[in-house]
Amino acid sequence: MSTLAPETPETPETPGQPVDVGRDVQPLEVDGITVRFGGIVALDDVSFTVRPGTIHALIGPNGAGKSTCFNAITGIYRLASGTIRLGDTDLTRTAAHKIPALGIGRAFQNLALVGTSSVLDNAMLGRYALTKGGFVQYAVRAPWTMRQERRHQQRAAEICDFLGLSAHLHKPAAALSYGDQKRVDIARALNVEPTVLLLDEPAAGMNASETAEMAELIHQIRDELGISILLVEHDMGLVMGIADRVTVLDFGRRIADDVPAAVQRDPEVIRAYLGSDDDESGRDGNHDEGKA
Amino acid sequence: MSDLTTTHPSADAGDTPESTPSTQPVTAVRADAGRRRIIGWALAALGVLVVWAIPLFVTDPYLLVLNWIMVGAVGGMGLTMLIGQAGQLSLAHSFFVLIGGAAYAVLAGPRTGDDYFGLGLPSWIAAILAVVITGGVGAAFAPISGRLRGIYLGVASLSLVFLGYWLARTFTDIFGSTSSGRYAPALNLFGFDFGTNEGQLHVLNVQIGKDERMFWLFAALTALAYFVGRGTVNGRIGRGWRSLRDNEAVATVMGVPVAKQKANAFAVSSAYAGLAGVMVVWWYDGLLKPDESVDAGTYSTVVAIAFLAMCVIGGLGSLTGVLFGAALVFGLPQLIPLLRGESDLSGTGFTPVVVTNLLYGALVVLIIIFEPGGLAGIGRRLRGLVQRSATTGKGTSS
Amino acid sequence: MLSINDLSVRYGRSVTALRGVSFEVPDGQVVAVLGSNGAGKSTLLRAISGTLGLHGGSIIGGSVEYAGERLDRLDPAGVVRKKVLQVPEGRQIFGRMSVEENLRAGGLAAPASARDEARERVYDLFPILKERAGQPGGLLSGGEQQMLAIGRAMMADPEVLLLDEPSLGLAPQMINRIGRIVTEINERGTAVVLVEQNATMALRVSDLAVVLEVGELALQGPARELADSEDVQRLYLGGHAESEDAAQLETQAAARSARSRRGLEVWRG
Amino acid sequence: LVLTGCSLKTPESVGGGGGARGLKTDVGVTDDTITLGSLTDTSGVFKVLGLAITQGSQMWAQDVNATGGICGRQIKLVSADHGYSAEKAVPLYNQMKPNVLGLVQLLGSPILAALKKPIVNDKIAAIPASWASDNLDVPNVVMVGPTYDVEVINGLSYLQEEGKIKKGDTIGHIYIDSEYGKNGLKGSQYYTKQNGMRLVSASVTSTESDLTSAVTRMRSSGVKALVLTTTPAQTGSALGVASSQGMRVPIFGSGPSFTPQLLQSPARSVLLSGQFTSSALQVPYNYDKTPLAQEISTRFAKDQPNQVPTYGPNQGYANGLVWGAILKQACSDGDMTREGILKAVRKTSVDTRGLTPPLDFTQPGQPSTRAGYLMQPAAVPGGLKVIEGPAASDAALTYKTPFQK
Amino acid sequence: MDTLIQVLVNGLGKGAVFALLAVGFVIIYKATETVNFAHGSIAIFAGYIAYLVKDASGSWLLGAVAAVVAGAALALFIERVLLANARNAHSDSLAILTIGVDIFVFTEIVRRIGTQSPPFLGDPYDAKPVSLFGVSVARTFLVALAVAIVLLAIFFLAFRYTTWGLAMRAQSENREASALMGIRSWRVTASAWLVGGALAGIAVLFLATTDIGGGTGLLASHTIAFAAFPAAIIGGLTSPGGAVVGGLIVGLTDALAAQYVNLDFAKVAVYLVMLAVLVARPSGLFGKVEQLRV
Ligand SMILES: Nc1ncnc2c1ncn2[C@@H]1O[C@H](COP(=O)(O)OP(=O)(O)OP(=O)(O)O)[C@@H](O)[C@H]1O
Ligand SMILES: Nc1ncnc2c1ncn2[C@@H]1O[C@H](COP(=O)(O)OP(=O)(O)OP(=O)(O)O)[C@@H](O)[C@H]1O
Ligand SMILES: CC(C)C[C@H](N)C(=O)O
Ligand SMILES: [Mg+2]
Ligand SMILES: [Mg+2]
Repeated sequence: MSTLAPETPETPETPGQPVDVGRDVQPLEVDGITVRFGGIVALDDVSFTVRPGTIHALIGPNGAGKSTCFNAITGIYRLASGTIRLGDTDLTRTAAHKIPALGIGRAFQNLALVGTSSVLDNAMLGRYALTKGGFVQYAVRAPWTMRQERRHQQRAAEICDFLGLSAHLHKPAAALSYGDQKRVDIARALNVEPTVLLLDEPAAGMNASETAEMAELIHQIRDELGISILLVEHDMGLVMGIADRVTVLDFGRRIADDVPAAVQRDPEVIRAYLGSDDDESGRDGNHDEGKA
Repeated sequence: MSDLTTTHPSADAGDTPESTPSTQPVTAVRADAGRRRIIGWALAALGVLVVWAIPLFVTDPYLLVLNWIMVGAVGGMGLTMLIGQAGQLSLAHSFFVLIGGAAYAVLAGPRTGDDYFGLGLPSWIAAILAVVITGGVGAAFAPISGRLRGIYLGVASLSLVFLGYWLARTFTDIFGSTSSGRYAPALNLFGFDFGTNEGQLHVLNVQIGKDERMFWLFAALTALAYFVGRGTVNGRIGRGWRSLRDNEAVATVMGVPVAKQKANAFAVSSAYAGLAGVMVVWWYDGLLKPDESVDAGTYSTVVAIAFLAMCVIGGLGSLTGVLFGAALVFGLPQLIPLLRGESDLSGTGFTPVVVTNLLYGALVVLIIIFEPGGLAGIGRRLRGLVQRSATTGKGTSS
Repeated sequence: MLSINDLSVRYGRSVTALRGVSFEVPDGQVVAVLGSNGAGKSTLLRAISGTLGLHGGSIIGGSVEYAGERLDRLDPAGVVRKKVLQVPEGRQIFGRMSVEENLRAGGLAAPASARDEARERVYDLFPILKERAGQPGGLLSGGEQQMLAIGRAMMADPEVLLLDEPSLGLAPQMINRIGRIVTEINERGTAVVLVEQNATMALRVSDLAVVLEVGELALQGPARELADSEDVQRLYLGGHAESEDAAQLETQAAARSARSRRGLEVWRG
Repeated sequence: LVLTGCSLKTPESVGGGGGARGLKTDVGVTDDTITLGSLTDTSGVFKVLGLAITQGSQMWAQDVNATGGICGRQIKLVSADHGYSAEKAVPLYNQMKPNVLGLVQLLGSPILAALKKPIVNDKIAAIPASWASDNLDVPNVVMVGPTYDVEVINGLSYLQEEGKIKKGDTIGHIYIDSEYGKNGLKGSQYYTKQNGMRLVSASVTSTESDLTSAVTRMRSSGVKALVLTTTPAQTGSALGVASSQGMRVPIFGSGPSFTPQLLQSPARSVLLSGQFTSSALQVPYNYDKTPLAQEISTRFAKDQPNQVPTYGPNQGYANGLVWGAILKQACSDGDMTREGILKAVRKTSVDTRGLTPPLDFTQPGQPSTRAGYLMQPAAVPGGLKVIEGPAASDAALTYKTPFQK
Repeated sequence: MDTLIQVLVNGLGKGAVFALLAVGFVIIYKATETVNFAHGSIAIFAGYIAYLVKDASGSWLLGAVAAVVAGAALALFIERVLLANARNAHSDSLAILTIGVDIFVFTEIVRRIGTQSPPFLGDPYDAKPVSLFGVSVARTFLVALAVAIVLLAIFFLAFRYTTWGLAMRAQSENREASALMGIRSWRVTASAWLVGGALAGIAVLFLATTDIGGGTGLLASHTIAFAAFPAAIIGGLTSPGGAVVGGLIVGLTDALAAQYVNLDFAKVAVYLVMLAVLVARPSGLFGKVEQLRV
């Protein structure tokens, strides 16, 4: 991805205009969800909707409940109340391991790869729900399982290539640098062939130019696959640059839900999150505010 | 591109153009896949030849040792998958070996015996069913094993060995008496009896008696176990196991039904142990005899730990490694007494068994110190060495 | 004064991660270390704190001296006793121990008398940690874990603090606070070596800065000067240089990389 | 094929069918040597016994060879140590098999169990170092001395004769749940039933070394005498517990339940108090009424000054004498093949020169003798003194062993 | 009633010895995450040295001191010389390493004892019953109980009022981070092994008796030490206090089941109790269930 290529520049699509690639992408509706851990209310009656084909950012201070929200959507945490729907399907009534098959793919905040397995194998894990066959079929190597493996590995390789990982395909994931491991994680999420992709701080630990690249990548995923993306990120340059809509959480409560420009100006958001006292936030892209 | 550069590709974006992959078609197939396949087939062919030839050259006592190693290897493969791939520590393997043996003895055992319960099924059906039944028993433990992790699971599963020990001496009509055991027939495959020295089957002037037949049978079963294991580990199921081993939440998010696959792994591992159990019975000429004590004997805690040692020494999760592990853990203690001659009668002497145990203990320590990843690591390193020397060779020659 | 003299580091047998790096951290000053992923920033800190060995690395040349003593000859605990303390990359909190216990572990090297006060200071800076005091560290959110990692280091009251990407995963507002905390720590007389991807913040709070490129020292000088240098602006300050030009540059770079990437089509079974 | 010639394997060495003097031989017998094997334990839990028996047999071989051998052939003994592990014993047996005519010692119940089918198939005669009457079903098992059940019957008869137990009493029996213990239990079951006594029994596993709970159980059942078919370690524990719980009843332990090493343990005083009686199939170490035993003891003390003396060498020597008698029989039958040996067994009676009671192997399914020596621990080398015997009780004579025809 | 008292005393006494072993086992596990399969061997080694010293000096007390020193020394050797040199090994591998040590040490000691009577080490109390509430009970159990109570109390005070416990947990969880806290990891692990070994050395003074070890004296201690596993697990590996409770539960279960059910069943009973505990509390009575998050 660091290379120069054919001189046919195609301008990226402008945000907010999802491309129709003929996919049946359903809206993801988070409706009044509450999550508690003992005394901690990690999410308190939070609602928002990720419209099909949009990039929807979920931001908020540390510990606001963003990752918890992802955990709720993917069925890892039980809700105290509220519902999460993907189109007509109630995700809260669906067994957690059946959720990816409905089209929810997720990349994690902390790297959670199988370090000893190859990059390709890690990516293939994303295709678990798309493939079939149990112990017996694989044990006897039923021909269809072998064909299935080949077909899906091909696709997994394409996705890895898309993320610039093709040189690492057969290396153990742990041997990759932090940034590349984050890309493998995203590749795995894409391999779920999601209609809604959840990304938890994809640009953490990346420098300015890498972050810009990540922004581009997210854009391209949305444009080319036509899917929705729910993005958690602290890099405001990235968020404000590519999000179609932004939901802001603070202490588990939703304090804003609007287009980026409006959110950026929301005094509550500035107070709770962006920081108003000075601008040491560096590359967070708060272009509006000059240096204090 | 060399692996050695410390530069992150994006560090100098736009400054130093690198060779672009975009002209080549994307493929999941390794560049050296063709060569690997050829080497694989060549090795397999060589393996078949070697296996075919071994009984013609190796004498009975050593064949028996090899057979015993294969018993260990088959059981060990199951355990190494369970621990190394699915992340569930089990010290119950010797229990499942016992269950496999007992199931076989009951299913294949004569219906007429007064002392022992038998169903008189054809031996090959009995063997298959025994494996399936043992897998089922493993699955039945899943509700407990699924709740536990790590050492807690390990010691909890150890209780199965105690349970098995108690069951065996309580239900002697199934397991045979602890003193004389019970007998089950050898495998008889469409009239070919694997347990007989009769008949004049000769290959290259060597009479193919029961030990030779058993060697081929065991080699075939080991190959089968390996084949099945590879298919499982390399495919979808193995991928699911590895993911739940490393992080159950991640596995769930990727669509792996965690509880089910954990149970599945336990069942598969138990089924392997079950097959090993059937092989134990065959190895003992059809004898199934429960142990006299829980910490010494064929199905004891010592063996449960030995299976674990085998897997770790081989490299946890490695199906090939466990072969070496089995050779060391099951083979060495049988081999050394065969090599050393007369006993020392002083009572404090270094008899073959003493030497064996000392050597075995020391070897285990040394292997872990010098090859903490197990013997599979040595193999990997050797392969790396070969590859590196191949590439450097290429580099200098060009 | 902490001085790094002609330091070279290798991982395993072949990966040389640092080559002949030399610079000094005067007492009571903040030195920013910049560099892209894999440049060797973390390696540098590990070499100072003596933890290279735990990563399979070793110093193959040069030395690290602090107050006239060779740190590279000490084990990590020995370095800590010299009051040189590192906050490692990737948080590395004790996940199974409670927040409170994590902090206590951080204070093990400090005099017992100072511990209570230090803890109160940490709780002041990060009130959320006080709320979560009894919770296992591993259950904190990513940012909270980062705060805990920093707070834990503050418990030891060091003379030299080595911070490896303290802003990772922190909200913008919290990044501001980290900047302030660095300054505050520094004002108490502690020298700080600050490794940061967030160069804007780093350069502002530091007195001096060094830039590592692929294991070698590329630039070195007063932070203000470096901040104005064109190279640094382009590479590390990203679009945040005050010029419109730079922002455009960035977009172009992104567009370029997008072109080089093959597209991805929808999977149709 | 090229390989044909170089196969390493030759079928079992079949000694020429009709050797000198028209003697039929097969495996393990050449014109000048007869090879016998012993599969024993010289490093595991039964090493004390295994070592001693092996050494006794070797003395026998030396003596025989010094006087010209048997059937004009020298006796060669080969032995292998299996450390009381069946897994190790099986390959060792297979290694030994092509070279030996028979086994002068086969120690260990699990090993006997694992090898019983092979020795039957290979037509090998073997003297086991275990005495369960359940193994008398095949002629291959040549058992020297009374079986465990018979031994216990003799012991209980003695106690009754001495007036220590009587009709209506409760007898306790602690046994290892193994061939050894269970066969002993058959004896006490028989005896108590015949004599109107009640039996309470408790099984222990062979590696259990603390019998506290079993003894406590016996005590609370009010037993009047206690029978032990246990390991020596367990005997030590049982005696210790009995004394610490103030239990003063007579205790009878089968032969294998005692070893002189116990006299160095804290159980010494109980052992020497006369509360404990044991029995054995052979005379004790250095027995003054058997010159041969004294000679064996002298040689043993010289050869192995560091070993604790036991009656084991006597037993090993007696095993040798039995094999000697069988070989002589086979020799005179003109058939020293393995099959010939099995036939010869059934024609053999042996006088072991005072080491054991006279032995008679002609009765299929029956022990070679029903008489034993009753002994008590004593502070002498070997740790035992004979108090009665060799004698067979009436009850023992009328008892029908499992495979008795 | 007499029987019950006896059973209870026996169970508690044995349980106390198990507790000594289990606490050592847990300490080692906490410090190094290593399942020490060589715990029995450490005990038997300590006992053997004690026997040699006792024999040579004629003094039981010297022997007892030697047992403690020897147990600590062997444990230290295992940690410093063997485990420390296998630094990159996973804790599973280290556990297997201890199996190797166990086999080696046990084999060698059994070989050395040869055909001699296995040593007994309980001279002052072994086979010397006392009368308690009119019931004759073995003195060994009472002494063991008393010694265990005193030692474990000292141990707990040390654990609670020093930073040792904290340092131990920190370094077992993350070696790099704890090194950066100034914790000298090797000191912590070495001290844990040292204490574990010393406790095993004390335990063997009770194991190698006729009252507990039975007739094989010292040789039995290896097998009996196995009971430290369920004891430690029942307590939950995180707390030494749990190990004490676990030890007592194992001792009592064993004694009661052997007495009132069946001797065969007693061994299984211990494990069944453990299973029941684990089903209800997957990390033992006092252990915390490890929570994970992503
Ligand atoms: N499993 C859990 N048990 C207890 N508390 C938890 C758990 N998961 C999260 N929390 C708490 O809930 C709150 C929200 O956590 P969450 O991880 O969702 O934050 P976040 O918004 O993702 O923050 P960050 O930006 O720092 O990652 C935090 O205070 C955290 O401590
Ligand atoms: N444990 C290790 N073993 C082998 N190589 C390593 C190891 N750690 C780092 N490296 C290599 O050393 C080089 C420098 O790595 P280092 O972690 O110091 O980079 P960094 O500047 O901290 O980067 P980042 O911004 O990603 O944290 C990289 O090429 C990396 O691949
Ligand atoms: C000497 C005997 C007690 C041996 C016993 N038959 C066994 O091998 O188990
Ligand atoms: Mg988060
Ligand atoms: Mg770094």
